[in-house]
Amino acid sequence: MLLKRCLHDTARLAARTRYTKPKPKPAPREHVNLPTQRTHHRNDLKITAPIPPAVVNIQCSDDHPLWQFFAEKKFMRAPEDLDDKSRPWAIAELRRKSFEDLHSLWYACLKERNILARENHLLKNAVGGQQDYYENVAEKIRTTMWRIRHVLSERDWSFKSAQQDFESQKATFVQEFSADFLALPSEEDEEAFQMLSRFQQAVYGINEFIDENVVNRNFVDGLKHVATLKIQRFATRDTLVDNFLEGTKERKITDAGEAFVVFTAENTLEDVKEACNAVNDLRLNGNGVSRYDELESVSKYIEQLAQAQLEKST
Amino acid sequence: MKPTSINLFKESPISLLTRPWKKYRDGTLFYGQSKSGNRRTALTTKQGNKTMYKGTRSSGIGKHTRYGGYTIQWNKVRTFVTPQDYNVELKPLVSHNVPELRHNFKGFQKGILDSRLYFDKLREYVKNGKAQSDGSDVNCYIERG
Amino acid sequence: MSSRYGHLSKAGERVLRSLNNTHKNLAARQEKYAKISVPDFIKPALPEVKDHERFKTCREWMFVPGDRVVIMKGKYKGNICVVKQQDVATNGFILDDNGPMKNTPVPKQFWLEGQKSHMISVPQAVSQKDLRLVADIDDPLNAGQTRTVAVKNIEFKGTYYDENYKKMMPYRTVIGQSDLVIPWPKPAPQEDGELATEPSIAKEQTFWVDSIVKNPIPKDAFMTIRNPHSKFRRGKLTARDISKLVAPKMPMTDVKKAYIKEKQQLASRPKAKLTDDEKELIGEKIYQHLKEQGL
Amino acid sequence: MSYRGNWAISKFRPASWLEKCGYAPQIFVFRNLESGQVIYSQFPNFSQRQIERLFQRPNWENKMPSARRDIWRCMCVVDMPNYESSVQLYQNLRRLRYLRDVSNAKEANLLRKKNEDGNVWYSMQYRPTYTQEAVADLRECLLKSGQGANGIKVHWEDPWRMGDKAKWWTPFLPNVKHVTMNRLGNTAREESALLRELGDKAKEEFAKHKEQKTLAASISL
Repeated sequence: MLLKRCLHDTARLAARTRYTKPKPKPAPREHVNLPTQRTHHRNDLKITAPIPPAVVNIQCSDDHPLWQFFAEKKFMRAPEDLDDKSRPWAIAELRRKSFEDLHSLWYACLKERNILARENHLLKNAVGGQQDYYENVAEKIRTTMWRIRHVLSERDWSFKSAQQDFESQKATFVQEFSADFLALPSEEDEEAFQMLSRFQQAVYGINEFIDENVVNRNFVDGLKHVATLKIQRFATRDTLVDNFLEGTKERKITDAGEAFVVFTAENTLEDVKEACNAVNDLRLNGNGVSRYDELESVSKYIEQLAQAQLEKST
Repeated sequence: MKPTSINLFKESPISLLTRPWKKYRDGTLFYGQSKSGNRRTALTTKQGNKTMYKGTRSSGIGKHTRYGGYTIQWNKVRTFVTPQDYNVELKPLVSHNVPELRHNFKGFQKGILDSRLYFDKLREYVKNGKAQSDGSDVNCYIERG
Repeated sequence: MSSRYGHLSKAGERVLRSLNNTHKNLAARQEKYAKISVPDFIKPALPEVKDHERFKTCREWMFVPGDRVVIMKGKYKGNICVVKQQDVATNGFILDDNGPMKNTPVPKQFWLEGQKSHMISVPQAVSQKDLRLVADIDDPLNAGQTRTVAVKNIEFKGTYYDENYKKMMPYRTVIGQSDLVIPWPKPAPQEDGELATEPSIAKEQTFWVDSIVKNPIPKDAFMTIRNPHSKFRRGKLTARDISKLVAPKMPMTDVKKAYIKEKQQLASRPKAKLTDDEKELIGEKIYQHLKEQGL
Repeated sequence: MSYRGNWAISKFRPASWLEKCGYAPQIFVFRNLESGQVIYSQFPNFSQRQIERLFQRPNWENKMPSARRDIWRCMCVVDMPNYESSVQLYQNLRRLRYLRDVSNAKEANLLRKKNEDGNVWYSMQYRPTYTQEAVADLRECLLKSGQGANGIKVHWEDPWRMGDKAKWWTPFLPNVKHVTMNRLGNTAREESALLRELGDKAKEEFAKHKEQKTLAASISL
């Protein structure tokens, strides 16, 4: 081995000639482009344990909408904290509630059932329970909910059947009211006219809010009837109004234009008198509304009235 | 050779067709051999021909257009209409200390659906306006409907 | 976390339910093993009853919490106790400290608050037939004084509105003496629950029938109030459907036609009426006949 | 030849190139929504070639993810003070990935959470450990970035994912700023616009910084 190395060296040296001598080092160059990338990764990098995500970093506002899925901002309520005593709403109690209230109640129920369903799911899965604490309460709320639907449906059916039967009952209903209305003494005028406004809305659909009205045959008939009632109420107190009433056919207002003028008048004697004079003027000028274009002209009047009111408010 | 089963001769096709004692649940006559067969299981997504799509009871709120777009038909989209003025005070249940109100329809043959009852209520409303009825008392347990 | 969706979906429910359906010959054996496997402190004193046999109304229960009863059977015979609780699972009654008790060991993880020893006395449920109601009634001998008696049998008659229970309750009377009413005990007052609406708000009227023209319910709400595709709304046959489903009438055969024609002809023949002479003749004949008979 | 995606961004780019081409001194970290795997990029987007370079030892637990753009979401953006340090950070992150996947794979595997079968914990396709490792790697790199990690800003998509700030970040890297990215609107759809905005801001910052530096240099002269 040693001999071999010795031979190796000496042989090489012996073989070295003028031509095999190493070249001298070249002189350092002047314009050299440095490598574009000179950084390198560090060699002291260590593998570290994974960093698990943390909830502590997250800030949740107290009014976050998703809190609505939690009761008292708790993960889960204990079964003792549940309300197992209360009973569902009775149908009779719901019958006395307006649509808007029932709608709100429906949403209240829905929200509560969402909470209970969440908790029930956790109980059945995360906790591994078999009990029905949450389901029992949810079932009661479900009862309330079907009752709400039942009541609304029932309300609709009763309205529809009553509407059908009203055709035959209308005359007596109107007559009864007229008698009641005219029988009230003059001291109770305010009450009487409130009654009248409820009546016109109930039977003819004449709403106090102008833009909610739908002009149809029933509406125009109502207009005439209400105007007649108004005149009749004041006829006993003033000769002018009485004379005006005498002048009409069968002591009734039959012209839609005239009815509208009287209808829009305030519920005081002076205003009604003024309205009577205006109607008389109309008659003198021959500005009657024919029965065939009553609907169109009344809807035009209503539009004008609405516009006038809008201008007044602005 | 295996002898033919005697049972096959017992029932003629006509007797099979007219036997009235076996029925489906909906009352139609049952003509098959056994009611506990494969026929009564639910259709799965794998059955039917290649155009059959059972659906997942989901989506379907619009239509795929040509070129891969999708137009939403808003009348098919589920919308939740919340009450305009939400009454916060109503809660899903009622206290057990409050008697359950019952309605009594004496004299009204059709109960709540009776038109006469409706007219009576309307008359009362026209006369008294929005007046609370007897049932508004917390201790009231029975009231005219 | 294993996911079970039995509370959300009914898929597979029938199969799972069928696992509980044991053969009637095996039921006794299974019950026996179930009984053995239940630890002593949970084991009910009375056999559990099936769902449809459980008591629901106060007429069935006969006694409610707060009633005084006397035990008629067993070691505790003659003890007067107060009913503490109705045991729904066994149709039994759990009584106060005077009633039957059982001393059983309880493992530590089930210890109640403040418990110091493994042994605990658990009240045992008593069945209805071993109990009699105890009532104070006016003494017929000494007027103005009351006597405590056990009532052999109870009868329920009529109903009235009970202010304490806030509902209609039957009168509980001694059988045969319908005027002797044993009042229901007053229940312990309980606070309103969290989900309970304020009573005055719950009872407030906000709906009045106010129109015969305008529907009180907005039109858009009906899709959710009634299900238009409900299975109970199906099966309305139109005239077209009926004409398709009903088989056409078979044309009549010639024989049938001839038969009907003949029938009509026979029916249209003038009906012969008996004249007075003929009636006379018949009368005569009958008279002769009877005469021959010697009557 | 198979498609290799955007050629311009498919290879390693030095600092001078990044500056010349108008990129900001930033590093982008994207995570896979399906598998939880993470890729690092010098650009606000990524290519198939980058993925191939980064996942050198794919196996059944650490599959080569696809380059579908819809399953990748930006997890965080790291703003560095200058281009050199950003390139250095990128190299360090790549190195750590190499250590985890290839040279020190066994050691890395010991640190992972396991399921009852002894495999890396998963639910369906998802292995949360990869994202968590990426956070740990980023922290390690920032720790070793020198000069107290001054002027470094991390934009997180979700502050939840960075781990407990008080435990892992503030005691060790008090100078690193943590910001939450804008989360209003459809951030998934508008991600490219969001990242571009972040890039523009970072460039402005860098320009300002540079100006200040030259100013300081001129004053000292």
